[in-house]
Amino acid sequence: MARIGVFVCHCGENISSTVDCAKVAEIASNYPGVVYSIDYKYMCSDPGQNLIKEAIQKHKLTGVVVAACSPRMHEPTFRKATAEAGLNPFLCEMANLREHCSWVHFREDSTTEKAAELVRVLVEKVKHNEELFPIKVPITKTALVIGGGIGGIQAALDIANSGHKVIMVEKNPSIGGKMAQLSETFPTLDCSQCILTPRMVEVAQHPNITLYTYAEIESVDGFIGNFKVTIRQKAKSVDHKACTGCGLCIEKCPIKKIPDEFNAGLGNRAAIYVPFPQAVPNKPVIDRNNCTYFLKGKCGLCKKVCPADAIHYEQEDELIKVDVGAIVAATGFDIKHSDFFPEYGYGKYADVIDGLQFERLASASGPTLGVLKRPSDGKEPESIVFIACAGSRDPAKGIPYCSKICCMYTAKHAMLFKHKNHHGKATVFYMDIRAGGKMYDEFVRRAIEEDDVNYIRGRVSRIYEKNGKLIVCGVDTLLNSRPVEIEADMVVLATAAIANSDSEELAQKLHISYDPYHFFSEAHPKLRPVETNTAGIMLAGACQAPKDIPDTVSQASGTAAKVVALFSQDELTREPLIAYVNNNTCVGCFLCQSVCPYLAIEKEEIRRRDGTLVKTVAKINPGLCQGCGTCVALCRSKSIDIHGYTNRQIYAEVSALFNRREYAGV
Amino acid sequence: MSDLINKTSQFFSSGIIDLFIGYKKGRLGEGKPAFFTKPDQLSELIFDENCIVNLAVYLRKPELKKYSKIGILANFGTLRALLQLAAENQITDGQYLILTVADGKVLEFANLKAIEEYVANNLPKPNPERLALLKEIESKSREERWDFWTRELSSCIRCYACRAACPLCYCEQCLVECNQPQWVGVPPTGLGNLEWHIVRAMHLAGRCISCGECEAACPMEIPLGLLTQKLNMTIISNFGQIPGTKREPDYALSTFKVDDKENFIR
Amino acid sequence: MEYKLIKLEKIQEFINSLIATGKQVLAPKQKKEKVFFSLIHSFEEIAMDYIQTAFSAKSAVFPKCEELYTFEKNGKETILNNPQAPENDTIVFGMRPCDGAAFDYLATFFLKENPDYHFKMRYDNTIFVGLTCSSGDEFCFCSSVGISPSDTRGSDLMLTKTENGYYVEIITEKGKKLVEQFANFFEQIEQIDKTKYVANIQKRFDSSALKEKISGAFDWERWEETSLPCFGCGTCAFSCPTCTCFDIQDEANLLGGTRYRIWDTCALGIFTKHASGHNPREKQSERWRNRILHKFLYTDEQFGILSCVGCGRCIRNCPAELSIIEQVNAITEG
Amino acid sequence: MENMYLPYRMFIEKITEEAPLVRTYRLKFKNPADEEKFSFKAGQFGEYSIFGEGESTFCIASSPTRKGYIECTFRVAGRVTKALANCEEGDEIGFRGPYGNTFPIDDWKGKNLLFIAGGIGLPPLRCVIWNCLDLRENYRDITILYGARSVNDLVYKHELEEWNNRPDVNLFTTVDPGGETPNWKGKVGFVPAILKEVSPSSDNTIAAVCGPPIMIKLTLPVLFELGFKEENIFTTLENRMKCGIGKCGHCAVGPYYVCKDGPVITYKELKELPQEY
Repeated sequence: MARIGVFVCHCGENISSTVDCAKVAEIASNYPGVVYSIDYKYMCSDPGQNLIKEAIQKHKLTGVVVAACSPRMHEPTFRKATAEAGLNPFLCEMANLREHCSWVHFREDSTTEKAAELVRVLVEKVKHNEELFPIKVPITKTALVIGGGIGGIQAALDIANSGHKVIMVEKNPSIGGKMAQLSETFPTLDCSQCILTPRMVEVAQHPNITLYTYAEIESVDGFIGNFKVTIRQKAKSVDHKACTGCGLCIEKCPIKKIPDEFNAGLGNRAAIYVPFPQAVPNKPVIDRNNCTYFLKGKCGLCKKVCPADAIHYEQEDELIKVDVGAIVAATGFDIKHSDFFPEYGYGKYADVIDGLQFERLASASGPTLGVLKRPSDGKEPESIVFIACAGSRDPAKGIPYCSKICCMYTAKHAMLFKHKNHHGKATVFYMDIRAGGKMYDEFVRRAIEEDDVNYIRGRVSRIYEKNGKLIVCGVDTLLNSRPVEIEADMVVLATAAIANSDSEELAQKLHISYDPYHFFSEAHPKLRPVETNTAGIMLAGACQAPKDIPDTVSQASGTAAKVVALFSQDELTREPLIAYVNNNTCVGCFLCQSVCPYLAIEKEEIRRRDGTLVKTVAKINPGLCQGCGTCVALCRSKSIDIHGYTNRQIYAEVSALFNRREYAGV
Repeated sequence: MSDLINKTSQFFSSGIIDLFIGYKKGRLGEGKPAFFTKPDQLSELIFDENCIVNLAVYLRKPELKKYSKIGILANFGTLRALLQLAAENQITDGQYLILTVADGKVLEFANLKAIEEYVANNLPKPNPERLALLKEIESKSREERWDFWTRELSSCIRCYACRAACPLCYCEQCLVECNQPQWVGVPPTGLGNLEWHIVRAMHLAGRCISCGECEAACPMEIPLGLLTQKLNMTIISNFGQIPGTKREPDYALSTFKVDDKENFIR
Repeated sequence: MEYKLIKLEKIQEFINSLIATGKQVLAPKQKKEKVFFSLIHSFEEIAMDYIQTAFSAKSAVFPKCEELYTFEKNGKETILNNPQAPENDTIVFGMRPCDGAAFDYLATFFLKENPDYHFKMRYDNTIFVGLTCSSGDEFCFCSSVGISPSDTRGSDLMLTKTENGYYVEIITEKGKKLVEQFANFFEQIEQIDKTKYVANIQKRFDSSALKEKISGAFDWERWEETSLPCFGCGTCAFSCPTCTCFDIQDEANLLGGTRYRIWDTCALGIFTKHASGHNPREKQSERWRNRILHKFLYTDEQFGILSCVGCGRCIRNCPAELSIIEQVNAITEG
Repeated sequence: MENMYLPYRMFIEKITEEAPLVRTYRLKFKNPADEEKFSFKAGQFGEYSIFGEGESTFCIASSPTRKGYIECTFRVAGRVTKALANCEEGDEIGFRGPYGNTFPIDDWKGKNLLFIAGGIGLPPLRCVIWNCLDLRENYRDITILYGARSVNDLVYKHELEEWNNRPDVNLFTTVDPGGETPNWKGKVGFVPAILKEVSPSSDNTIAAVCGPPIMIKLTLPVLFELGFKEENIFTTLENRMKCGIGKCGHCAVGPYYVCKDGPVITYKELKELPQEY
């Protein structure tokens, strides 16, 4: 027996300015099955909700249609009210009059008519609604943090300090990430390593954190609260338990001329190496791609000299399976290198460097021990040109976005140069100065005003070499686009921040979406900025978009809070709007299995009481299913359906639309 | 033929099979399906190019459950149907003894992989007459095509012989029998007939092994195989997936590959 | 009984006049490999030489899809309407004597008890013109079920092709009226001996042996084995001139619709399936058995008539080439 | 001649919730002339229509002695019953019938009557029970044994109480083990076991049995043990039906059409039929 109540909301004037809400309520009262119909100014207000609750009880309603705003906005509100009145909350549906009608049309009779039709469609749907109950899923209270940069470190420490286990996976031999490579940090100019390394040590020593360095994610299965992750521990060729980190092996290694990643290629390292002196763990790994033993099968010097017998050439990659309840992706970013820029010489001028290289030159732990020496000849530069927006905000280069950090680090770089060489000439070419942030604009002003950095608004069109100098040609757009030519000893390009080259692959392993630039997508840019669309997978730091350290750290803490909130429950409650299989009609062709983007379809054996197998049918894993409906569309025998959006419901809605009748005058 | 009969009767006598599905001589000399349960019946067993019925259609009969192992004499369409059925989890490797005759020699397939190889090496070219017919229909204007199909399909009596004859129509509940909601109108009238044949062709797109049994079974002489064939050809040309050639699922309409680029999702 | 002759050159004019006066003429017409009873618009469309049509002409009185009534929804009221009766007479022209016998059976089935409104509406409006078989094939077995290839049962007029034209037997009043209406095409003639124009249809099985065995045949152990090639397409029943089973289905929207009856067959699994999922005839062999026993036993018990008329369509149309003749012989052989 | 597929237009006067997904509708004729000519006997059934969804077959559950209305009790199972369940009081539905044969209650005069029902099998017997109770003087002892899976699944709860309170009815109600509630006063156990326990006399007694197939299958041996004769055991058959008048063929069991030769049948007759029901 359908006894439907219709509640038409004015939404203040949002709806009532173009829709005659009273009329919609009146028309709806004539729909078959509708026993109560009313309009009200604010249905979401307390008195509005009470109207619904009272009507449910007084008129013994079996279904509720609230014609108001978007279900995204107030469905929980009205479902809660419905439940409070004793009716299953899933017997309440919303007709979105505001977004689908009043906001997009003028006030006319047909607008009211459309509103009434929207209500009628939902009335037909709600007649087929069924009582549904939330799904409970257990939670494994261990988090996986992918990436050991400052974002990962912060998230891991916050989660671990709340008492939950954390597994951290870092693909490099040491944690620390990009921040470990920086010299000083804006806007305070404090030493990057000084503030970072204590945290790295804390991670290594934390009883709740298990750290896998030189490791990658092999595969991710499962669902929120119950992920099954396989980690590939790449062979380090060194037994870190036995190794004392004495460094003898590194010293004796005959292959020493390998460009050093940590120093952005400005220094060299051995084939067995520790990335940097403060590395965590501070024990070496063998770079098999460059090691003579692995390339030619002989050498073995390191093994000979190792006093701890820790060198194990035969070590193999190991696959480690872990169960986790939440995953934090904190894989950071990369930068475009100077060879991406034809106008700046495709990287052929050694003294045209990128920002990260400048950081290493300026760093006390860098290849020059903090003395600014230009790569070509080791001379200390007298004049440096900094070019902001190298690649960023340039659709022609395929990077239309702003890399966010460059304005600030360019000002910092200019300042660091001026501090080291008071007579030096620092010139910055910029498009706009984006220094939004606490103390940020002041910082840039200081560079210009106190440190006398010459800021030229304009783009650099070309760089060429002449008599050992780099000639930087550009225009000054503030001076009637007058061409400028500046002689420089070194040019620093603030190259664009980009996603890691393997980020797409990782996103696919994690089943999370990503943007056209391969940065990971958040679930909602404003309201769910740290979560992804895949429940239980969160984001921290520059893997989502270019970010500076303060933003990364705050997002990491935010993500940690989400993880901790998830772990504060023993069971997860999920909306039951997921697919289900009719065992009677399923023939087990499992073509649905291949179509499911969430790998939510499993096999279930139907057996008789005596144990003989009747058939194998599809089974939906309620934890994994996101209710997308792809399997429903594919299933030939219509053996799969979705709770809350059953074929019957949708069919009822659509056929209502095709069978209009004037109810106005009835 | 004696080779085939000898081999088959050996399978019986050694207890490997207790039912053999093959062909015997039909009314016009062509092969008609025959079920052999004893070696002495095998004298009637024949196999030639006129044995066209797709025997895979019988494997879903509950009557066959009581046999411990069934042998099947497979023509090319049957072999492809068996592969497709395996890909769709309807039969398992080793479940049946599968024979065919090629160049006068009896071939016994050790497993589905062997069938896969055999099929890959013997895939026939599409029948030029059929292609010409398809081309002729394609060359018609939209209105003419509409007229053509509404006229042809108006004679459909919805006996579903096309479905019964199809080795890949094995659903326990066909969509037309699903009445909540009633997706396809049951009365054999214009719209319902159109819906049924579109649904049938869609459900076989990317799965149809082109055996032609649907059209052969149609008592009303409707060229309904053309619909299936056209859709199937579209799938093959767009995705390169040829149904009934692989024992693992390879279904264009359901395939989600991890290396699929998702740049169309905004 | 009266006898007429219609000359070969007149038959064409006769048919065309029938059409011209607005009668719906259903006659054998070639479609690809087969011959179907179709609505024809001129005599040329008729295939006069054929052994058997693929389907019987039963759809003239029992269409594949027929309105039982229509309904309109008006608020809480429903308005029900009877279907429109056909305006014009239908002439089934050139049907074989086995089909005539089948129409006789259909009339018994539909009209004897609980007379069927829709059937009657069409039956009363239809004139059956039979055509004696001058040849048969190996699937014809009318003689085995007590029907001769020149049987006049169920026909209003019976035509037999002779050297001089079509010899016409006027069987019923309905037939007589038609002849009178188009009297100028017919010539008076004396009764002739049809024998030499009639095909010799061999007996395919022993009907008395069958009668003996069939009543206990439900428990016969070879049903499963003999029906194995049947994959349940139902073509035998759909093309059968005496199969009458139907389904009732609505086609409607929120405003109204039609309740139809449509052909159905006991060959299909869902025919007997209960809402609970229980199916009294779970296997194809059980469904096959039901069909055979219905033809040779059940209607005999019910009406004293076999409902198999030996037209042979089920054998000709069967994609698996199952033969009702072989089946019956298997039963009689035990 | 009448179009026998045209239903009477009826409206739902009253809806009673009997058990989960089981409802009783009291239906009245919209057209008084229809009511005038309509009559039926105990055991007959009808086709109930929801226009646009189809027809569904159930027995008339009310007694012919109660004039002016008919009642049907149904469980929500398929498309039509679902649509039927969506109706409310005052809504119109179609009804055609009555169809089928009847319980020979005239022949039962002067006999003891034993009614055995399980679950949703009571509605077909309720009709004949009330019919006999309304003609109480015609019959001797009337015993009713009714079982359901659980207390909640018992239908006609208020009538069970009424029968229980009548001195001229022996009512035994039972629920399957585990289906009882703390204040359940009836028996606990399956119907055949309770029948054995009650052990009614078969002498001059007619038994009418209706319920799920498994119940009937296990109850029959007990009845034979008690001495009941095959011809004195009645049941009603339920096959898939469409037309109700012996035409569509769905309900045919051999030459027997459940819709016109049944649904009421004695065990003796049932044994003669092919096992296809």
